[in-house]
Amino acid sequence: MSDSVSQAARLVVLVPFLAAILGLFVARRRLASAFISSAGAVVSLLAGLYVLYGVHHGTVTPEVSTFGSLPLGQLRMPLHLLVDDLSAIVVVAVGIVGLAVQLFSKWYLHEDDRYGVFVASVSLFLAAMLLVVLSGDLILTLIGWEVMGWCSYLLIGHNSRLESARRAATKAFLVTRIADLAFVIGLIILAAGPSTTSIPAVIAHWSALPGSTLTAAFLCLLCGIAGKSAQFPFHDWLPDAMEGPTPASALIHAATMVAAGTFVLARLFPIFVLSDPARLVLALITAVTMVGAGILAFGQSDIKRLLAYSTVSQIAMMLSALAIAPASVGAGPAVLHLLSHAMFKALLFLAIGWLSVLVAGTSAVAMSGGVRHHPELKLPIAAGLLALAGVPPLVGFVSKEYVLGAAYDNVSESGSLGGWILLVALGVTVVLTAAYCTRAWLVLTHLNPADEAVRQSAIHDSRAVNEVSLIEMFSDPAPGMAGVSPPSSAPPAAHVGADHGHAPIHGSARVSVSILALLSVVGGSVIFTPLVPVKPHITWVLAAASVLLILAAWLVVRRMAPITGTGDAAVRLLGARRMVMFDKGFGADGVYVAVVSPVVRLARVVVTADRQVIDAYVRGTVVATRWAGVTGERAHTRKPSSYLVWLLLGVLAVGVSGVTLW
Amino acid sequence: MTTLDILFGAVGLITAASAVLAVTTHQLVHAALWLVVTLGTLAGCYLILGAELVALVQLLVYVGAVVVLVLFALMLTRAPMGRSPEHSSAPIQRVAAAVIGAGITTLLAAVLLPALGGQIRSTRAGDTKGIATQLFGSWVWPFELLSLLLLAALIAALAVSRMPTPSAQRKSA
Amino acid sequence: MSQAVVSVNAGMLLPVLAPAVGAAVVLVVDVAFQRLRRAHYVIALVSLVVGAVATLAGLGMVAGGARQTLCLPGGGQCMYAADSVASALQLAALLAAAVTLLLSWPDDKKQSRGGTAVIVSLVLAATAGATAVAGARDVGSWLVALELATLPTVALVALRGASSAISGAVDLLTTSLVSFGLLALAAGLWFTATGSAFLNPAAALMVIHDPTRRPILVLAVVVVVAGIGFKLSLVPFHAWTPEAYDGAPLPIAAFLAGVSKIAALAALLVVIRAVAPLGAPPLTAIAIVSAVSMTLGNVMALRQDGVVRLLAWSTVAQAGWVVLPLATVSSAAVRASGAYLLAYVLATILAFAVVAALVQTRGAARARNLTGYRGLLRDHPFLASALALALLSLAGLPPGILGVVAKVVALRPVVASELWLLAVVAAVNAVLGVAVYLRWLRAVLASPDSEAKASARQVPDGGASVAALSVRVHPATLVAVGFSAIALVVTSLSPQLILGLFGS
Amino acid sequence: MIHLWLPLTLVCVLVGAGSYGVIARRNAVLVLIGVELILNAANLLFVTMGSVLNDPLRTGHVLTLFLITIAAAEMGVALAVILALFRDRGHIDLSEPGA
Amino acid sequence: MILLLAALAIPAVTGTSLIVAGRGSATSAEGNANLLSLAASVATAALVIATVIARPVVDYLWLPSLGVRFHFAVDGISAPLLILTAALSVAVVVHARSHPPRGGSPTTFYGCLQLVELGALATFYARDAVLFFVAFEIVLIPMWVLISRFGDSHDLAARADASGRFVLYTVLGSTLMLVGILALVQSAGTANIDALAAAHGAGMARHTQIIIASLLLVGMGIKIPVWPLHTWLPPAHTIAPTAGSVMLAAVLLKMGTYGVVRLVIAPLPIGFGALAPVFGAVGVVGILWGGLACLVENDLKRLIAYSSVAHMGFVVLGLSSGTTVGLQAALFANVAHGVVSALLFFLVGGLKERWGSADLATARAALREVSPRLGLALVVGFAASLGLPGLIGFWGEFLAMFAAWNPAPDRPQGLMRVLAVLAVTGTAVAAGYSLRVLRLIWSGDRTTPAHADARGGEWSVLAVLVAAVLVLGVAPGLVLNSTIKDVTAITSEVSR
Repeated sequence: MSDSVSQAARLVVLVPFLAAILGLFVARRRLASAFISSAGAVVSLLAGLYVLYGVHHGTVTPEVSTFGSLPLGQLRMPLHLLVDDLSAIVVVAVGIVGLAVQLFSKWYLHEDDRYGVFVASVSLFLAAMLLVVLSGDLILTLIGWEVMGWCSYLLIGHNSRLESARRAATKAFLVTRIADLAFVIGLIILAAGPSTTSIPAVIAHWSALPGSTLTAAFLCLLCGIAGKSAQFPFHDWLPDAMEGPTPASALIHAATMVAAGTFVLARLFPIFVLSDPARLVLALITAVTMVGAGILAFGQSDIKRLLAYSTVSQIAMMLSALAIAPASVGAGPAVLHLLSHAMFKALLFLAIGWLSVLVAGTSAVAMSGGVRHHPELKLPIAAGLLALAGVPPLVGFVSKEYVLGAAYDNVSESGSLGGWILLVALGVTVVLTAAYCTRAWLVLTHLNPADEAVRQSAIHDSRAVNEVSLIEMFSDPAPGMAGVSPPSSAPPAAHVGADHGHAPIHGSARVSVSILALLSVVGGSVIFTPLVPVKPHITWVLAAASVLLILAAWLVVRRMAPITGTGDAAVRLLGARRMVMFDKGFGADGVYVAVVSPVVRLARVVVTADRQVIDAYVRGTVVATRWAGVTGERAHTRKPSSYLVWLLLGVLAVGVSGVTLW
Repeated sequence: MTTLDILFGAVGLITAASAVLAVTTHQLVHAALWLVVTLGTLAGCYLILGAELVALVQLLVYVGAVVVLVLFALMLTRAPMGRSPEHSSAPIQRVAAAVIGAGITTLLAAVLLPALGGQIRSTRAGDTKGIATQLFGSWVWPFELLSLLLLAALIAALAVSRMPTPSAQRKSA
Repeated sequence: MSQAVVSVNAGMLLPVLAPAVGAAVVLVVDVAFQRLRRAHYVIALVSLVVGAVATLAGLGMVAGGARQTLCLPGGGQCMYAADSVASALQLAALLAAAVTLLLSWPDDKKQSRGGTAVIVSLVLAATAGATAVAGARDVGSWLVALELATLPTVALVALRGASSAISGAVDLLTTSLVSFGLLALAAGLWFTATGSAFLNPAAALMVIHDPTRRPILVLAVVVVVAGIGFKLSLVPFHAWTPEAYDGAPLPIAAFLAGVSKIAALAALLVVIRAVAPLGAPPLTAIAIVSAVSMTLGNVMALRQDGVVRLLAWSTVAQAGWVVLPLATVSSAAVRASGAYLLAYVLATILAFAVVAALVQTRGAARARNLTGYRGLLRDHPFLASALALALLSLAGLPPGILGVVAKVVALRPVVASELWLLAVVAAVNAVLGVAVYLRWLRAVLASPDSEAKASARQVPDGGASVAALSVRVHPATLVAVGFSAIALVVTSLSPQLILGLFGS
Repeated sequence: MIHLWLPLTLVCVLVGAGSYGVIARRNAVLVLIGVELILNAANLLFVTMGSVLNDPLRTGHVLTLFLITIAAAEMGVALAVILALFRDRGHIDLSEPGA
Repeated sequence: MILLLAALAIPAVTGTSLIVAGRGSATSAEGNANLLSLAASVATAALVIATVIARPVVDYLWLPSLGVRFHFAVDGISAPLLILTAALSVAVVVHARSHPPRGGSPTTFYGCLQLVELGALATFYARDAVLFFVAFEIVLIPMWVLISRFGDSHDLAARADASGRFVLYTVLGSTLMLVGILALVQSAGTANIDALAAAHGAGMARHTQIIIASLLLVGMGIKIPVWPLHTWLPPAHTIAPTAGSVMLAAVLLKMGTYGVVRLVIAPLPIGFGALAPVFGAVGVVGILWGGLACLVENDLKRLIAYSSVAHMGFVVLGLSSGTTVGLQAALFANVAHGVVSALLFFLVGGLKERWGSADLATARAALREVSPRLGLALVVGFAASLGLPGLIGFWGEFLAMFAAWNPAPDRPQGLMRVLAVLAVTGTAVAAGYSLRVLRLIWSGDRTTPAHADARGGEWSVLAVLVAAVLVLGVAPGLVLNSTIKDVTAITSEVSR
């Protein structure tokens, strides 16, 4: 039993990895790569399910060896996997989403000449995420962590013919990488203490001696997590990442990379709870992020970017659960919300992507009334939005209640500052979430004798990638790098234009969407909750309060929504001019640029110094030698008598020095 | 203060003076003649030190041969009679020469005099026979080498003087 | 009155006697038969080879125990010792002289001036002087032999007759005369200090405890260094070197760079070994002279476009390397310095030989100028490879392993006595030296350009010689090149052949 | 009986004068005169020490004889070269740069 | 034993014969020369692998009067470098089939390549300090010829300058190293590297150790190259032909770090311990310096040269930490940089031939569009060079940083931790320039001017290197397990 579970755990990671490698070899052939990638996802999902089964019935050896430990003298690096109920369930969730994405993208990208490469990198991405989830070794975590970042670079920049996509990809990778610097240092600190990288050993070692070192380590980790999970102040890469094809967005932003931070913290929760300052910091970050992102989400003129900001806000919610959950409660709520978010957000992305193909655009204007025109999408989108808004009894409701419950417990037990802040922030977020869900729903279902002209004209300015390109700061004179990319550049996924006959949706894609929809509806209380280590208690007061808040938000937005135009409440509420600011995320990108430009200036200084200062010494020696030669030639007058002077002078000098210095 | 001291002092004074004159005078022939005086008085010094044979050879070889050679050289190179300052080099170089000369003198003196200057020694009566025995006994090897050296020098001098002049070469070439 | 006749062992003196007798025989033959020209060379080569063979007997010796002759009766001190160091230097001198003669082998076309007999006999005489000074252990034969090694070279340089030759000869002459005067003075000082005519530790050890006479001995040693410095062309006694090399005919320049350097170092080593047992502290004078010579020599060589002048300046630099180990007076230093000298002589003679060969094929104007060497690898791969090997050995870079090992040998004593500053100066000069020789090597490797040939033709002298070019290199020259090239290759493969000469 | 400082001082003076002459003269022959002075200083040193030291080999005197002979030989070659120089350039001024 | 001698003899004989006797004879034809040297390199590679397995020892007296022995052997530390050298020598010859040398006769070109291989192999085999120096010198002249004769033919002056810089700079380094070696041998009383390492500097005064160590470090630091002594590297790489750049970056630079491990860290623990903080500091400066320079450098080959400076900085940092982890990291990073820089220089060499220049400022067709194979190799190469986990570049860098964070007890911990943090930021800079390059030449919408994709010899070489990057990235134990034993012997601590 236990060996077979161990084998299965190894397969979970290994199979998608191999699928990626194989996929590269057959990248040219669509069917082969489609088969390989989907098969890889299926196998790894089945293996995950077996692991889950094994974890819950029967005995497993938690530590599963991989390719042996590394000989590093006093540092032990076992490179083990860690199989327990926590990792098992998340593996399954990731597997489901991954499979759905693989199936969906076969249809979505079916006219893309780089489909093979795309699915291969998706497989690699899955492998990396599963590695993070199953990792029992900080190094394996780091590997999966960074490989995911690289894959996100490849996926976001998949359509590398678009300047906007190139820029978004680079931005995403650089921002997360810079945040990861701290992450790496944090890992080093954690590992340096017990001089091992095995996570159980690390936890055992540090739980014995909490203190400032531990806090420092977690502050570093938090920085990295904030980067990967797009928390303030690193959040701005995520909306731009919508440049990637929608399946990629569904994968990256629903179940995997952005949620990885949550999982790592959940892994380390036993020692994380020991460091109150770190938790307070996390609480502040998440509070700011969830509210800010909620507001921004409401103001987005692009539905996909709305989902992006909502992701940011939801991730903040998961992390907040970790920031406040008392040790008694544990990481359960966060993980639960992770799972539910994985489901409904993947569902939403896929559905919106589907719709965007049909209406050839993701802007609110383009999508206005889309659901009316394509009723087959009505159910999934409704389910997704309701789950997102947290309407009972959908999965979103359950998980959010657990998060709220955690906050409530914290306040009622210890009443820490972070607890209070987050309780308030969560309340606000509930309202905001409901508000932008309602807005989106109204826009999508808006029925008015819409003049097609407006829509068609509006299709094309849906994207809002910011002006100054980071890379451009690196002063590369490559062409087509103009800050504002030419208006001709089409919206995401528009190269598979709907109007020019995109293939009708495949059954597989349809199935994947409906599975996700099913899970988001019933997943909450039926499937996930039993499998997650969490005390099943729902504070009915809180539940009722949140439901009331949701209702209120719904009513308000409903009132606000105009009858004419696209039925966009935000336009009425904020005005189109302000929405431009929202689309720019209040210029967070400018801050990044401001960070980068001095670095570039420094680089110029370095190059100048390299040529003008350091190398000057080298050239200087040459000059000196030549000068010495010239002087020497002048001294050699070729007059014998002057030679005699030297000779006797030399004798004198040698004699004196010899007699005195012997 | 022995008699030898007085004698040597007198002769040595002349030697030194004439040596200085030989290197300072402005007239070539005078220089040669002062050299003769120096060498001759040096022979006197040798006598006083009791080396008759050496003194004799000094007179024969040096005064007899070398100086004659020098004079011939002066004649053959059409040396101007009378004073001609251009035999001495530029003033700076002369100053340097003076400094260096003085320097070397003091260096030698500083090394030699403290060690031996104070001593007063008896000079052996030079026995020519002993010298001859040693010269052709113990010193036979360098003596033979010396003969080879003389031969080589002779040939060299002949060849160089018989060598066609560059102007002639230029014509031939 | 002691019995005065010394014991004579002619067999042991053969390395000196053979060339000396050879010189005499050549002269006699020349007087007897006017016509002969090559016979002189044959006789000379035979005598040199005989001498060389005779040296082998002394090579088995370790540095200490020497075969001695010309000893005073009653087991007294000896005037001649053929120990391993002396024999090694003698062997090198004789072989170098042989190569020189091969290079100056008379060519059918151009009438050799001054008669070959003169050149041959003078070369032999100078060689005899060199071998004699290596074995000399008393002041008298030391002085005479040294002068015997020097005086003929003046005439040899002058004999070419060109203005440059004469001015070179004058420079050499004046410098050598003054230096000899100083050497004589130094000998006098030695005699004064030790009261002994013998240049051996026994004499030196008598002084060591006498604080007043010790400075005299020291002065004697340093003046010897200065006086011989001219012959080794150490700065500041070097100034004659470029003039003389440039003025002299190529074989004679090779002779100056080979045999007379050996003679000079041999003479120096005789004195240094005499004072070595004093356990003397590092000789600052030598250290300074060596550092300055390296630096000036390399810096000047970098600016030369004439090949011979470049070699002349490189001689100056290498002389610095030769005396570098002597800064620490010790027997190890003596061996190191000797070994380095031999490596240098071998490489530089090969270089001269190649240049001589090229003079015959490419004309003096091109062969004496760096630009004339472009495309050599393409035209004459063999000559080019030989030259490259020689240059790399001089630079001390593989494949010139001999040069590398020589560098190691020379640096070892310096490092052993922790003269860090001197060592670093030497390292810097190694770099300069590489720059010097690679400058030449680059030309050799470069692809031939037509304009170089054209320019060679424009120079009138060059034009004349190009017109008079022999299609192929003279066989004697080829033999010289091949001989020294093979020697260099073999010693590069197993440097022990040279290091071993000096015992261990 | 003689005080050694006398001959030794003379030696020093001769050497000094010789080196002065070597440097301060431009006429080649005069330079030779300077060289002769240095040589004679060496001779005097040898003779002095030879006659005061009790040396069975008579080194001092013998070497003086050698040196005198060598000097003569040198002089011969030197004058030949100087004559060649004169024939080449028409003067024997050593402070003129060589060809 | 015979294996080892043959492994050295084959390149020696082939190289010299090609250079001296090659021209004019039948081998002068491009193809024959290539075939001959290909056969030679393959045979050598086989022999090298055989020696790595059989671990023979060659030892006899070479220069009795210097006590220099002709002593060669293989151990865990040198084994990976030997294999790397042999493999890359084969690779450059194969690559040259599709990119024949220009500028001189092919025989000279291949002969010099063989001699470079000989020098590198001899250096890694050598077990006698002085012999090590001699072997160290062997590579100089062939590499100089490669640069000065077969280099970039656009600017002859630059060619002369670059080759001259290379050879002079390196000679200075190696001569200082020689002084150090002689002093070491003198004061330790043996030239046997193993004996030196075993002695751990016993009986050597502290200041002596420091002097010797500083001489050696400066000497080898030029070869590595360490920060202020690096200015010979960019021009050399820019001018050198592809084969030259590859051997230079992938093999020659390693000789420096290898020498540091062999002749400084092992025999002079105290002296090195005293100098380690400075050494590590300049290493870190190199990391940042090189990375920043890459952010604005516009010549692709120059850029990779600067990135080499940065990567060797990690090696230096690992070495200076003085722990087993640090040494392991350094040795692994050594190999890693060998593979990655070889891959990148092969790529860039090919691109430069296609483009006519390596200038990033001119608009090119996006590799991803016109030549996916080159594009793939480029992506892998730069991902590895930014230290992406799971690729070969990661392990060395991460472990070096870890080692710097908790160094050996005699190191100043505070300083070393600061260095570690700075090194981490260096990885971000690496990400910056890697993505910059990818964005400039890999992705994009231009498809003109189109050029041929890699195929044949070029593609096979690239593919093998990419595979190596992946395999060693996933299974670093292959190298680490080979080195651990001797490394533990050096740091003399029990590896748990």
